[in-house]
Amino acid sequence: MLLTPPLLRRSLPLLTLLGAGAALAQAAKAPAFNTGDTAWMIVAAALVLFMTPGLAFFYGGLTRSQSVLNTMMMSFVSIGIVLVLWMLGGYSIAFAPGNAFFGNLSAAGFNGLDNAVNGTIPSYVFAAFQAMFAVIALALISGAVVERMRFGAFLLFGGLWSLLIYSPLAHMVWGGGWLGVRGALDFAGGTVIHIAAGVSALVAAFVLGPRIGHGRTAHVPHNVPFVLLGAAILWFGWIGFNAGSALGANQSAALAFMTTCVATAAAMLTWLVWESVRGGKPTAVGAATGLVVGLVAITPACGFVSPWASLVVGIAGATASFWVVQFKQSLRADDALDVFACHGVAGIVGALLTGALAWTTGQGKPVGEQLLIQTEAVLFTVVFCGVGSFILLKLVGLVTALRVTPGQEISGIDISSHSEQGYAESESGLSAPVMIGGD
Amino acid sequence: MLLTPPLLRRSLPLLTLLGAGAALAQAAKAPAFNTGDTAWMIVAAALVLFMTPGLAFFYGGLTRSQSVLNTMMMSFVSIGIVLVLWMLGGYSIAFAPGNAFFGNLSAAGFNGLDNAVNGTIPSYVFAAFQAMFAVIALALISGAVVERMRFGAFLLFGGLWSLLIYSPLAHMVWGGGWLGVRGALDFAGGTVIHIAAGVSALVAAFVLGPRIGHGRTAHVPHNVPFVLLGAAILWFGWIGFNAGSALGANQSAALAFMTTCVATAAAMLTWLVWESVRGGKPTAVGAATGLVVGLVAITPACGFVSPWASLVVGIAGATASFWVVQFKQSLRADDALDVFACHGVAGIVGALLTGALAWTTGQGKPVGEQLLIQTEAVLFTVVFCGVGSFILLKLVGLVTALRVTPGQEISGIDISSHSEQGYAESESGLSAPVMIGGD
Amino acid sequence: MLLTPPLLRRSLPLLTLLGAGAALAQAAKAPAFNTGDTAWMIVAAALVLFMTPGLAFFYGGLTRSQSVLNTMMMSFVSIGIVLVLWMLGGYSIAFAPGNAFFGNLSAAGFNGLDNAVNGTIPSYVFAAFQAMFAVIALALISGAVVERMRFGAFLLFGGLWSLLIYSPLAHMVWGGGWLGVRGALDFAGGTVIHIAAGVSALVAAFVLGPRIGHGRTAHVPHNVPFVLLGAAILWFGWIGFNAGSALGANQSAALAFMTTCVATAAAMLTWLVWESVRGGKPTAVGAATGLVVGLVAITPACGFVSPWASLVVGIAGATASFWVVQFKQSLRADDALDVFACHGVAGIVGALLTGALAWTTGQGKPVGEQLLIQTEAVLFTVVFCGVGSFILLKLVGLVTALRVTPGQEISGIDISSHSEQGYAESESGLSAPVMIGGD
Amino acid sequence: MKLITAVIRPERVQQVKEALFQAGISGLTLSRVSGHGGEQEIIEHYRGTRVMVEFRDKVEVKMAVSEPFVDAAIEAICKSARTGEVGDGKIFVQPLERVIRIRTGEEDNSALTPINEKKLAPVS
Amino acid sequence: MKLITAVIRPERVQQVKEALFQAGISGLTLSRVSGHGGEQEIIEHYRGTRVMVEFRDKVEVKMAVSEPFVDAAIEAICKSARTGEVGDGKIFVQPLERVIRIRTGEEDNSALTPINEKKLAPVS
Amino acid sequence: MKLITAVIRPERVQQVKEALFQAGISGLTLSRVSGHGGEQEIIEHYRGTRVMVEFRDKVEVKMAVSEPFVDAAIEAICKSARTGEVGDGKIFVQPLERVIRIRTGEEDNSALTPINEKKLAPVS
Ligand SMILES: Nc1ncnc2c1ncn2[C@@H]1O[C@H](COP(=O)(O)OP(=O)(O)O)[C@@H](O)[C@H]1O
Ligand SMILES: Nc1ncnc2c1ncn2[C@@H]1O[C@H](COP(=O)(O)OP(=O)(O)O)[C@@H](O)[C@H]1O
Ligand SMILES: Nc1ncnc2c1ncn2[C@@H]1O[C@H](COP(=O)(O)OP(=O)(O)O)[C@@H](O)[C@H]1O
Repeated sequence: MLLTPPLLRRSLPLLTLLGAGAALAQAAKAPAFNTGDTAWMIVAAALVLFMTPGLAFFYGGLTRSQSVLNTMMMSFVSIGIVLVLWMLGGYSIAFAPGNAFFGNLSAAGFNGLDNAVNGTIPSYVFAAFQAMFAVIALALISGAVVERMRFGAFLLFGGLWSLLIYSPLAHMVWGGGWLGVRGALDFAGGTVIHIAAGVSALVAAFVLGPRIGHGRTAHVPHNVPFVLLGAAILWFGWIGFNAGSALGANQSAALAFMTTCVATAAAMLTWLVWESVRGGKPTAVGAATGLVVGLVAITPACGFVSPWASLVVGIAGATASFWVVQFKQSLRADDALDVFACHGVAGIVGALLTGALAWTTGQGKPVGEQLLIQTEAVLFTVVFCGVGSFILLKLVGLVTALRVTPGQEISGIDISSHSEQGYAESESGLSAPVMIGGD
Repeated sequence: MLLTPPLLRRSLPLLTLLGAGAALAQAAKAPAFNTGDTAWMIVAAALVLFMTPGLAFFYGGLTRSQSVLNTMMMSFVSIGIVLVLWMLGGYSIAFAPGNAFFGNLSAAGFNGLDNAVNGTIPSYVFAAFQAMFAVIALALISGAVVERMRFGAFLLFGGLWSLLIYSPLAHMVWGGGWLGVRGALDFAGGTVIHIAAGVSALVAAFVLGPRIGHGRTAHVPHNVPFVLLGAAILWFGWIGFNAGSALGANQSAALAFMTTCVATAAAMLTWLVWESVRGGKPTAVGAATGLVVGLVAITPACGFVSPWASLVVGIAGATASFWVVQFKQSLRADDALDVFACHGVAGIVGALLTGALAWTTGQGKPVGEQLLIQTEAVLFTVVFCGVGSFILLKLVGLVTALRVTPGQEISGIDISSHSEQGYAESESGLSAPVMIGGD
Repeated sequence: MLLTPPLLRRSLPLLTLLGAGAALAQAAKAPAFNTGDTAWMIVAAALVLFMTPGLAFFYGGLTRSQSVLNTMMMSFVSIGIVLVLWMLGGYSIAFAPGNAFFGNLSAAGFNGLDNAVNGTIPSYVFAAFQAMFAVIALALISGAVVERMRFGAFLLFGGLWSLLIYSPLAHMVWGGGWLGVRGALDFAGGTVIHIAAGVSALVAAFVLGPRIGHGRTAHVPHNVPFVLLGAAILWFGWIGFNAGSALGANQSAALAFMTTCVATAAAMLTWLVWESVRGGKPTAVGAATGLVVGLVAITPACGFVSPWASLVVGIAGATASFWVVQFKQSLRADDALDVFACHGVAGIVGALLTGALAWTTGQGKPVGEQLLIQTEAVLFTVVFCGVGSFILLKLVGLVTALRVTPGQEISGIDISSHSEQGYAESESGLSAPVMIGGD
Repeated sequence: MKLITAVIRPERVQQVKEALFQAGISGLTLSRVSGHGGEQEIIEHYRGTRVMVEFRDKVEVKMAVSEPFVDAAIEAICKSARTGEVGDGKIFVQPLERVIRIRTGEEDNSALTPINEKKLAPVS
Repeated sequence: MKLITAVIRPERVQQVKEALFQAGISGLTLSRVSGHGGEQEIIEHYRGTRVMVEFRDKVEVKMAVSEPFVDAAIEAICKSARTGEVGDGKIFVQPLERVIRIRTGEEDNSALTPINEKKLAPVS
Repeated sequence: MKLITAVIRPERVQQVKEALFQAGISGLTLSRVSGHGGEQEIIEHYRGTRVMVEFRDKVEVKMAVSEPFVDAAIEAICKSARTGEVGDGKIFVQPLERVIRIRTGEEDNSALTPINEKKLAPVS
């Protein structure tokens, strides 16, 4: 059985926050397998799995129609490649015992998880839940490189990034590594997922270079309802992401659920208000962006702050992201779908506010000290992921070209990278395709 | 801890319906925190949250493409505004102790819910679950005013409606108010949500006036697959809505789940049969409408009637709605997406049939008496919401114009209210947008 | 109470697989109602319900735009018709006591399920969970007959198929019939659902004849994002399908969840690799197809094999399906959306590999013997469903024409069968529809 | 014979069609086009980017008519498509040498008279 | 030179294209149009509203040809697009004064002969 | 007056539009078309079926101009639309007998000058 202390770290909130009567009594003895917790955690893992296709639609709707499939495929293939790598080694690097930076390979192939229990839930459920976090972290990055990155290069980079950057970082924060030991608070992955992905995305956009015509031609979302659909699926799945990070159906999950709802609603409204204030109109893309930003900002804080504090987190996160987006033209990198502005910036704001507001539920160290630790964790993550992603991309660039050719980019990456188009006119129509073989 | 009797009212079915052996024994003592119930209720709340974006697609697909974003935005912004207001005061008005009509503000800001338990689940989960009902009630109304209501006016009206109409009504039925005390049966919100929204929608359509060209030009759904997607998400989420209203993973939830499935299936088939009988064809919009109508009709009844009775409820609800839709042209109001015919009418049929059929599971008072109480509840709701909404709309109309200008309406409300369009041709295409600033 | 041994058959894995400490102790005594298991199973049933609309999008995106509604409607109406029939008799035929081939009608109308418990969950939840399997089995078949089958004929065939083929087969495998008694392993329905649907689909395609122009004109997916959306919903729902088949929130569910994720990811990658190897590009339709095929292949095996073995199942299933698809042109039948190649073939591979790999978790009989039993079950299913569907279709063909007219087929089945179109140009546009009456 | 091509506002298609019918012209071919002329551009906003749409949706109506119908057609279009605001569109008249009805092979004027299947009436 | 414009049924595009190729014409420009002529309207139903679609999907095929090809083109289109039902469409022939190939600046007849990149063959 | 119809690559619409403006031509009507000429086909793959797309997306730009503008227009289009690769498109020039501005009823040359509402400037 793999029930070693590091694996329990993520369930700590459970122990400290548990509520009334009976529940407390139960928590006092060693945690035992519990069907209610297991039921919730299977569902939570399924919800997080569903987030990545949601992201595919959020991103896919924002690109032009000739690139929609490539954009979506980067999310879908992230599920494929990360799940397999997670089994082969990623899980072990993140959660097996090891040193301060990464775990050893003793749990490779999910060795030792069979019939084991982690806290109150089966170890397989824990491993699957964590797998979904690894999946979406990679998928998030893809938003920065849409319409121009070679699919093979993304696959190679993605696999390496997941094993060499994501898994070690997860180990450092949740798997028994130094950041967790230092006391950095990250309830559901603000640092590990959002700051990491946001910074890596910015670096990737920088290394790849801007899209052709960037800054002159406008890139207009081809299907805003898809953006809204994606945002809705993300919110729905994020309940699993945040409340599931309590690792059980307990008071901590209940708090995380509530703060997630409040912060997200507040962030959506905040974004719309800023748009109106700036002389524009409240937009649908703005509502979708605002709500996703709110989800990002509350992620590290959700189990640590009160509902009132979550209101603050949502408003602050949305405000920060909004203004970074407004001035993104001055950034040298063409972060096409604003991954850095949405996930990086809101993630950093959320991580810092977690430190500043954890007192509202009586958790964490004294505010000053906790804030210092949070800042340290943020800075470390920015540097680690920034430098790491830069090196990986340069390495991948040695093996294969990172970008498609300009011609392929102009006519849309879907045809050149996937030999297919997102939408077909009716077959009897103009661009009537002619069959040339059963392949 | 906020565990006062009124808050328990909604969990009453739990106590009366509990099944075999062990479960009964457990129910005998005071209910304690239970992970299984909590697991189910977190998921149920998430499912109900997911319904509102589902509604956005159901409604959005039914409008023309130039209004799709405004239609969807009214649902999305309902999530934002109601969740925030629910925290600030809506929850307290609905569920805090108070008089027969509304609760006091003792639970404003979710005061006192931290670590508290409501029945067998954390109070935060109860509050969040109820929040989602408040959200969708408002979003439902938006279907009547699409393509012409100013976005700001909708926001203002929506906020007031939620606080001054929805929350008091919820208090009267579930929060310890007079309707609940009288013994009105409403398992999952047929009265509180569907009749209330349906009637308010009709009033709003009347106050706003018809769309330009209503009755002459046809308004054809621009994307029927979106309608089906929305209907599917609604059904999926409605499992949480109905079975979740048992407030636990118990026999009552099981019954509600089963009756929800049977009634909805029957209603879908009924609608298709009526379409065929009337000389037309069974349509996809009809299937989607029929299933939603079935969900509405079974909502008040789902935990109170047997599967056989639910078949009756589904067939009756769909039949009533179908015929009201056929004669809607003779209504003076342009209830664009048939909110009244679908939610109001089916809600009323469901509420009355709940009274007539609760004996099938041995619940409720004697049929005659129960029917009387149900009728009373229906009539009160119709008058309360009808008059209340009328007054609110007139008040809002004093502050701001309710409608966009005719020119804006003809060219589509999306451009004028949100400065964006739902679908863009490829950027290299005809309507190639030109960037004019990083704004 | 209906708690007879046959009904427990599907919960057997629960008893044999239960994990650590406390859980085992609990399993030792007779299973009692458990809220955690109930919570999970309600959600699992809801997830499986959501799969069928997912299938509607998976299939709908693959057809041409003039047939999208008919394609989707066949899935939606399957929900309607099967749920009602399941209550009237299907459930009883499948799960009531009876002989080796079908159950008697003692549980018709869900007689006896009220307040009853099946294993650790309410009987209604069990019946609803199983209902969703019956629904999707029929919906799967529709993929083979798209763009040409009369809607009424599909309804009639579907109702008969569900009662006379699906329910008996479910009885034979899970309801106490001879295949289950022989020891055939089918964790979540590889035989009962996927092989049955795949073979019936092939027969239906054969009986109906090919689409006009099949083999000459190309049928290109009209909306690939819909295909991806459908695939994503299918995967999400399949968690309920596979892990739910453990009938509780236990170690068996945890294992099934994990193997489902690993096999599906591996199958998606496998399909993309084969596409690339064959000189093409990795496509989005390929990714969607690969992941669905992986889900199919792991279905019978998911609770019986280790994660390593699930990797093998995913790769083998995708490989087999891929190559059958490549040579489908040589099949005489026009199985339009490759139901046989995806569900039939992958289902057979999965069923056989279940026999070959069940030892990896120490379940099943000795490999050779188990393989023989699996082969027998597969062969029986192929013959039973093949011959049965053929007879049913011929019978239906006596009552009503099976196909629409060639003219209707060419101009798209949506207009002729449903009097509506999937997508409308803006009303002020070219094909401006003119209202001719309130019906 | 002349080929008349009119570029009009999409919201006026219905009126133009009816006016043409009254003038005795019922053979038409329409297509969606995008026009650029004197109209003001539309501004859209997407996440911090301000975008200008220079082309407006228009509908092109094309009809082949014999000489006596040319003026009637132009007048019908002008009356039914005019709003008085910039952007009402243009009418172009071009020479047309031959017209062939594919179904019968008939040429020229006899190719221009439509043979009706049975028709339905809209609500008025 | 003439500009030939044919309005045909969408399901006949493939046949017309092949017939034109055999007649030696391979430079074409197509567009989706909506036609109104003698055909019956389509009725659709949406939740209690009966709706009539008066315009039918058609495809417009436009080709510039030099004089000797005019009759061949017309014949090819008529043969390949004819079903005999109302709604088969029309062919219009207009005078064409100049043609310029943008790539080279070549004018008139020499602008009409396509220069082929390598081509693929369909299954037959 | 002439009616100039140019078939161009979609990615060149912006450049062509600007070149035409500089040549003093600002009344345009565009439509999406599909072209077939000398270009190679695109191959797509869908689940074991190889498919060939023979037609390429093009944009048709139509403008009515008075005689003095014809050559300027042709030159502007040729310069701005040329890439040198097969598929750059063609320009067709046809006679135009009458032009009517629907809004005012003005005819011919006076119908061709656009009256501007206020305009916005793109970023350069
Ligand atoms: N010279 C032209 N050639 C072709 N189309 C034109 C020309 N001038 C205008 N158009 C078309 O007519 C439409 C309306 O023209 P515009 O100048 O905006 O308004 P108005 O005709 O009322 O002055 C334009 O959108 C364009 O489609
Ligand atoms: N006078 C016309 N001018 C332009 N297009 C026409 C004209 N008459 C017919 N058409 C086009 O030809 C199509 C077929 O014409 P229709 O009268 O329906 O059938 P048929 O040519 O077989 O008699 C119409 O849908 C329309 O697009
Ligand atoms: N004879 C023609 N009639 C009408 N359109 C033509 C003709 N020839 C070419 N075109 C159009 O011009 C486009 C480009 O022609 P193509 O022969 O491919 O290239 P190029 O003009 O560079 O030789 C085609 O896609 C088609 O739309």
